[in-house]
Amino acid sequence: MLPFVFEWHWDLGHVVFHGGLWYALSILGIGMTYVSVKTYFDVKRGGH
Amino acid sequence: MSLGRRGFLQFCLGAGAGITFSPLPWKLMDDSAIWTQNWPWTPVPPGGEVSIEKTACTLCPGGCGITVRKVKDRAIKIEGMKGHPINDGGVCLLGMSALYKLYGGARIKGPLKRAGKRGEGKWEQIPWNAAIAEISKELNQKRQDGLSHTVASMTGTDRGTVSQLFKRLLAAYGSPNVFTAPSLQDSERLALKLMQGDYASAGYDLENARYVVSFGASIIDGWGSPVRAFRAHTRWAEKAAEGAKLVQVEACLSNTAAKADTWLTIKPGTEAALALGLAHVIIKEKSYNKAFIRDYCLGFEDWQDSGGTVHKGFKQSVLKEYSPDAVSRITGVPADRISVIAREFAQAKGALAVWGRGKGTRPMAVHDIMAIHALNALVANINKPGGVTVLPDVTTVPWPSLVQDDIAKSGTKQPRVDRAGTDAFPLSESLFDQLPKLIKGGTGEYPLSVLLVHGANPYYTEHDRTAVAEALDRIPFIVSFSSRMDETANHADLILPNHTSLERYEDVPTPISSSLPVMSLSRPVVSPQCDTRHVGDSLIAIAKSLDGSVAESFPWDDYESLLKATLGDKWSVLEKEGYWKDEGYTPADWSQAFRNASGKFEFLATTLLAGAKSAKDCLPQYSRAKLKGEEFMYPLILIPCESMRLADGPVANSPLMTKTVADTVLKNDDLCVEVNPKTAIAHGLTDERMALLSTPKGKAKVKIHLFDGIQPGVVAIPTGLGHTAYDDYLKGKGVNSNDLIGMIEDEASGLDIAWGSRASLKSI
Amino acid sequence: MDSALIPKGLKRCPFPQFALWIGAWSFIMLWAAIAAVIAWAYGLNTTNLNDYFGFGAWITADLAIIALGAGAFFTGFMRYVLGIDEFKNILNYAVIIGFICYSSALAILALDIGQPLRGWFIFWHANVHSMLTEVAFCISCYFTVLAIEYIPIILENRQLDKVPTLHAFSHNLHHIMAVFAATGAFLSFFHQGSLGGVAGVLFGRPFAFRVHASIWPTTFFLFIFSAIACGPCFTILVTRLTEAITRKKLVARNVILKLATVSGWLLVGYLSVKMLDTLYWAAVTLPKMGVNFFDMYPQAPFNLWILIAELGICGAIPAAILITKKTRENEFLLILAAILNCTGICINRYVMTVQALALPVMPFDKFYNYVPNWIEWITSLAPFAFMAILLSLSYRYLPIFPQEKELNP
Amino acid sequence: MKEEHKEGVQGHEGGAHGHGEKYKFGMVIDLDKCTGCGSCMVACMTENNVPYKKNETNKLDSITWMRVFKATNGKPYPDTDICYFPRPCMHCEGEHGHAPCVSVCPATATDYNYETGIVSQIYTRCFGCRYCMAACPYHARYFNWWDPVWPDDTKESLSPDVSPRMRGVVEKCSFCFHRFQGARDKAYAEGRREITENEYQTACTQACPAGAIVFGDLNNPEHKVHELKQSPHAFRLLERLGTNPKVYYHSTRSWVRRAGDNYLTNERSK
Repeated sequence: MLPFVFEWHWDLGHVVFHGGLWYALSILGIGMTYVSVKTYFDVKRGGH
Repeated sequence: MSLGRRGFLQFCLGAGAGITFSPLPWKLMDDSAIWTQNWPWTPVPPGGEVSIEKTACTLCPGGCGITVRKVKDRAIKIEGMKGHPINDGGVCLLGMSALYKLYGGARIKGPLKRAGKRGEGKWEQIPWNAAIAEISKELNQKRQDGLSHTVASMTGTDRGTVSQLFKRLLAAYGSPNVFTAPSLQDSERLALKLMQGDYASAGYDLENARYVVSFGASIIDGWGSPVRAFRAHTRWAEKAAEGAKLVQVEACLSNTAAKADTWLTIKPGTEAALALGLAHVIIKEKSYNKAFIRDYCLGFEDWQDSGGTVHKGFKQSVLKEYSPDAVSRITGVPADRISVIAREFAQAKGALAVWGRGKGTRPMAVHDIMAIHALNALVANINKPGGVTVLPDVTTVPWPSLVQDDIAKSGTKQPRVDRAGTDAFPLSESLFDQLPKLIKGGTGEYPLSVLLVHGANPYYTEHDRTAVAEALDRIPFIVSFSSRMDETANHADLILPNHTSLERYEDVPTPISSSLPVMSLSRPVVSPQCDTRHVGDSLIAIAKSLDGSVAESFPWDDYESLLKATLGDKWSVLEKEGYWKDEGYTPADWSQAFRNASGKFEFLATTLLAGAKSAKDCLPQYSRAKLKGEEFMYPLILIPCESMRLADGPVANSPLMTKTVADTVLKNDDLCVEVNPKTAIAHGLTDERMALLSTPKGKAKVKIHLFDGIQPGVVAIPTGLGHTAYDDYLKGKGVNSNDLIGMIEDEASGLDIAWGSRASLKSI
Repeated sequence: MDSALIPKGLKRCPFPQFALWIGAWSFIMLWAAIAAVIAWAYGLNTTNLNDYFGFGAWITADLAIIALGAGAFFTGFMRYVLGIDEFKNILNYAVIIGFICYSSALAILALDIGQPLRGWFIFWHANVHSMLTEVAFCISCYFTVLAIEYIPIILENRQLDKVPTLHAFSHNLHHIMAVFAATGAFLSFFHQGSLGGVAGVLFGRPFAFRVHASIWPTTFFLFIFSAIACGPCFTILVTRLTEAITRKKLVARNVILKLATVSGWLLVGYLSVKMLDTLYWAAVTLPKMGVNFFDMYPQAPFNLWILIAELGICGAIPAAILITKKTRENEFLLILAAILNCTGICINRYVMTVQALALPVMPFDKFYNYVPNWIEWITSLAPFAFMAILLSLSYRYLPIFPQEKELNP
Repeated sequence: MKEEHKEGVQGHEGGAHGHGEKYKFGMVIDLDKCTGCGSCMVACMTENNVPYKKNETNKLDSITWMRVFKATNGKPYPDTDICYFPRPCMHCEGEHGHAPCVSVCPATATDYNYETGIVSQIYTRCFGCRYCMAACPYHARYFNWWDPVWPDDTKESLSPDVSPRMRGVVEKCSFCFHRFQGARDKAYAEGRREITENEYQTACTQACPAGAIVFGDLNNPEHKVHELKQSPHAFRLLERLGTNPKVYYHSTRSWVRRAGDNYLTNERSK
């Protein structure tokens, strides 16, 4: 999966596959980060 | 400050998150995966310097040259020796199994003395000198008691220096009772003695034969020298376009029958009748070799005895009794097919008639062989390329003459306990199969007191095994030289374990059925793995420990020096090449070939005339075998079915060999017998279901395997299974076919010529 | 005893009764756990799998569970992407069911591989050309989505909701849930499809092999289609079963019926495509390989009846019931149709894996049969116990049915 | 992850697509010569450290890289005929190396080597999903259901050239790839870039007492297989599936040739 594996070589399949995979993972990651950060500020603003 | 619940929870969450995002889980995951790749219980074979050693295989009489690949001092692979005249690089699965015999289970690791009851498997380990002392005490005692003749030996073969050593030991000691395991060679030698005057086995120039009629010989199922036979078959396949043909005469579709150009299905046991039927057609159509018959044969035409009575010769007897129609009635082979095959046989160049049912290890009726061999004589394919010849042996340096004191002299003069060579069976040399009858029946002969067994496993390999076991159990002292715990070793009183085939020297004489004199040398390729001793060394040590003049006949220090001395100038060639062959050998001319008193090929066995009831008995003929049991009780015919994948002789299967056995032969511990679907319908049998197989000799639970390639009414039982000894990889698997097949005695030779039995199958 | 945790205003059974109920299911879980430990410790020789049936009960269970769990993503898809608002009333439950299905599937997958400790090699050494790799990635990602979707449901617990951080977190998650749901749907389409692809690409297996549309065999699309056709039915079944056990109305009838209608029409669509695919396979694909259609259905249990059961009894019949208003509104027929629908898809997953392998391809090869042993059975059935436990816990402590109060005055 | 490639790595030299197809190793098995003796199976198992169990009669969990199948013509006595099909791994080329098993392996544990045409198996990478076994119509792939056990001192006879496999992974015939490596190393050491026909032969080929198996470079006109595969009596197993196997069979009997593939009821075989 990662380019340092010795039989690695690029082809179209990788582009499609990794494109889809990282697209999905990024959305999940960005979404969760957004929620966490926003929660942090919300709570802070809510005043404790 | 005390840690509150909230604080604790926070701590735990923090710790959890910390660990999760630390490298630790990843490291653990990686480590565990690496661990699975290096599980300590999965062996890692150590490397080292690789060497290739030349030796010869001694596991069957095939005599193949092999090479052993070694890594440091470990033998790791057996391969065929390139350029060897017998196998030229090929190797069979039994040959490759020598590694298992070397390292595997059931090895006897040192001398053993029986501790429990016979066959119980309880042993006491004793040192070698004690073991030798044990046996010499026993033997000296018998000599003192004047019972030296009650000591017997049994070897797997009578060829080669080791079996000659046994013979010599008994001769020097004072006993005539040297037995060899019964084999096709016993009857073959008799037939060739009668017809050609040579007490020798047959050699076939298979490679150059172009029209082979095999009377039940499973040429590619392990017959003769198996790898050589395979290679010959391959030659035929390659020459098929030029008309090379194989005709297989057999009741079931063996691998040989399947590969043959013609499969002649025949009623089991009637092969000789078919041979005579073919002879009938050849004679009637006068297509036999007239010059050969006229100049070099005896007994073909009618003849007159000294009393003036005219007797029928082979010609008239065959013409009268074996017309295709008559033979068709006996054999079930259509008459027109008999004529066709006979014509093809007579016209072919290199037409060869071959005998020896299955692997050709069991004796046959002498008259059957004579009938088949008569075909070779009709086409004069004797001592010719593509023909039959006598097995040529390699000359060796004779041993110093035997020294016999009075005890030895009088002992060896006693009649043999099996009556071989006596008036009962004047021409036979060894009739082990007579023993059960004689020992049990107590027919006035003396009982045996000691039996030395080497290279044979009579507790497993003999027909009517229960009777054999009973008879052998009466011998008070049995010594086994086996290197593995086989059935016979298991019943022995003392075991002096031999080195395995890869740990010892041994001469390998011309392989069975070879037409070229070849000698190979089996050599120790690894040092002995256990506390074992070469059987030759054991025999020399025993001889030297015996009273009287016995030791004088054994001037050698050890077996190796004996072998060197015996092989003479061939030793250096054998050491270098692994084999020696007589390049310039050609079989003798017809004028020299026949060593009968008449100097001719005898259709009429003159040797037999004196003792024969009628002159007819001296001609090749077919007589119906008397199978025990009533037809209504045992409506089926049981025949053994031999296969390369199952070793059924004194050397047993290795686990890898057994692994190749189909699940239609062995399923779990159940043995499958082959029956035709028609037989199944007639007898209410179902495929893959259990049934009770009964014969007059025994009963066994077997699994039914329906197979179209077997004659209706016939049941084929695989041989080579049903061991009660060895290790868990073999013991208790299947049924021993020898338990079910009783002995049939050949009147001419006294040999057991059973090829099957009456039987019944009932679904259970 | 645990009343502080139970959502306000909802009635739940006494704790001992609940404990007994959970205990009973835990017993099955324990049993399955023992089976799993045996399989892991001693290897797969403890199962009845073999070289001819490398895929057996476990893969069938996996594929079936994932198909049945498709209700989660598809309901989410309909709610958030298509904006069909009624489904918010069943979405929570659908998500939890989906979560259970996917976690069970992952657990069974971990059992089914010979070297579980190396299972992650599928990610590390991924072969992107393998359908199974696609499956692994999509399932793992989608499982993450399901977990994210499950979090706010958990955080709605009375006690947890009191924590301001968690409350805020939950609120914010809700806010962008549509994004996650859409991503989840995208992932789900792919992994349902790639599961189909797993069978369809096997060009050495005439039974499974299907003609390819671009890089995907038709089974890729058929599996997506069949999953979304049966997923909602499974959600209906579980909901109705929950209602029966709790003796309460939890979801309004119109929601259920709407879901049934959607399921019915999807099933009609799926069946028509599936029929076309089967015809093409029988008339073109198989003959090219030298195989007669009827050779593919040689003997029980793999005779023509299995095809009739899959497409007829468990296909056409439930489809007809679900799309007809009158029959759909009959409670008995609705449940029957849902059961048949789910069964049909399970049969489909079974034949595409087990039958595909059972049929010998070499003409001289033999037909063998395979029956799972207890280890395979118990671990394949354990998801039901897991489902019972997790659904019970969720139902008891989380306000998962928005309509519960209004339906049970 | 260093350890992971310690052993069992096969066939990755020049592995990238499109690199020169140097060799295309394959076999021609003459079924008219094959006697069904099983020596090839034993030769293979000893060469490649294939383990054995006490009971190997369940052929569905018995590892035999080379397995000799028995086919019958289905006719009643006495027109019955049988033929043996020794079946190693076919090392399918598919279309451009798209072997049925290679493309499905999720962990790249099996690979098509474009230099030799050999389909490799990396035991230490395989995690035992058995998808490749599902993909192979020849049943050439075997799973290690058990830990391998060698009784008594039989471990002594294991070859260091082939690593014994742990439980839970798939294995199969490698065309004795370690022999190719050995031959190539020797050739390189002697300054040669090519290996000769005799230098690289599989264990089964070498052992076959009937000389029924011929092994060599299918692309090399000087190798025997090159000519043999062109015989009108040569065929391959299940050719119609498009697996493009590199093992050819030869038989003069038409029913045997027909038994090598599937045909519609009234279809004529090739």
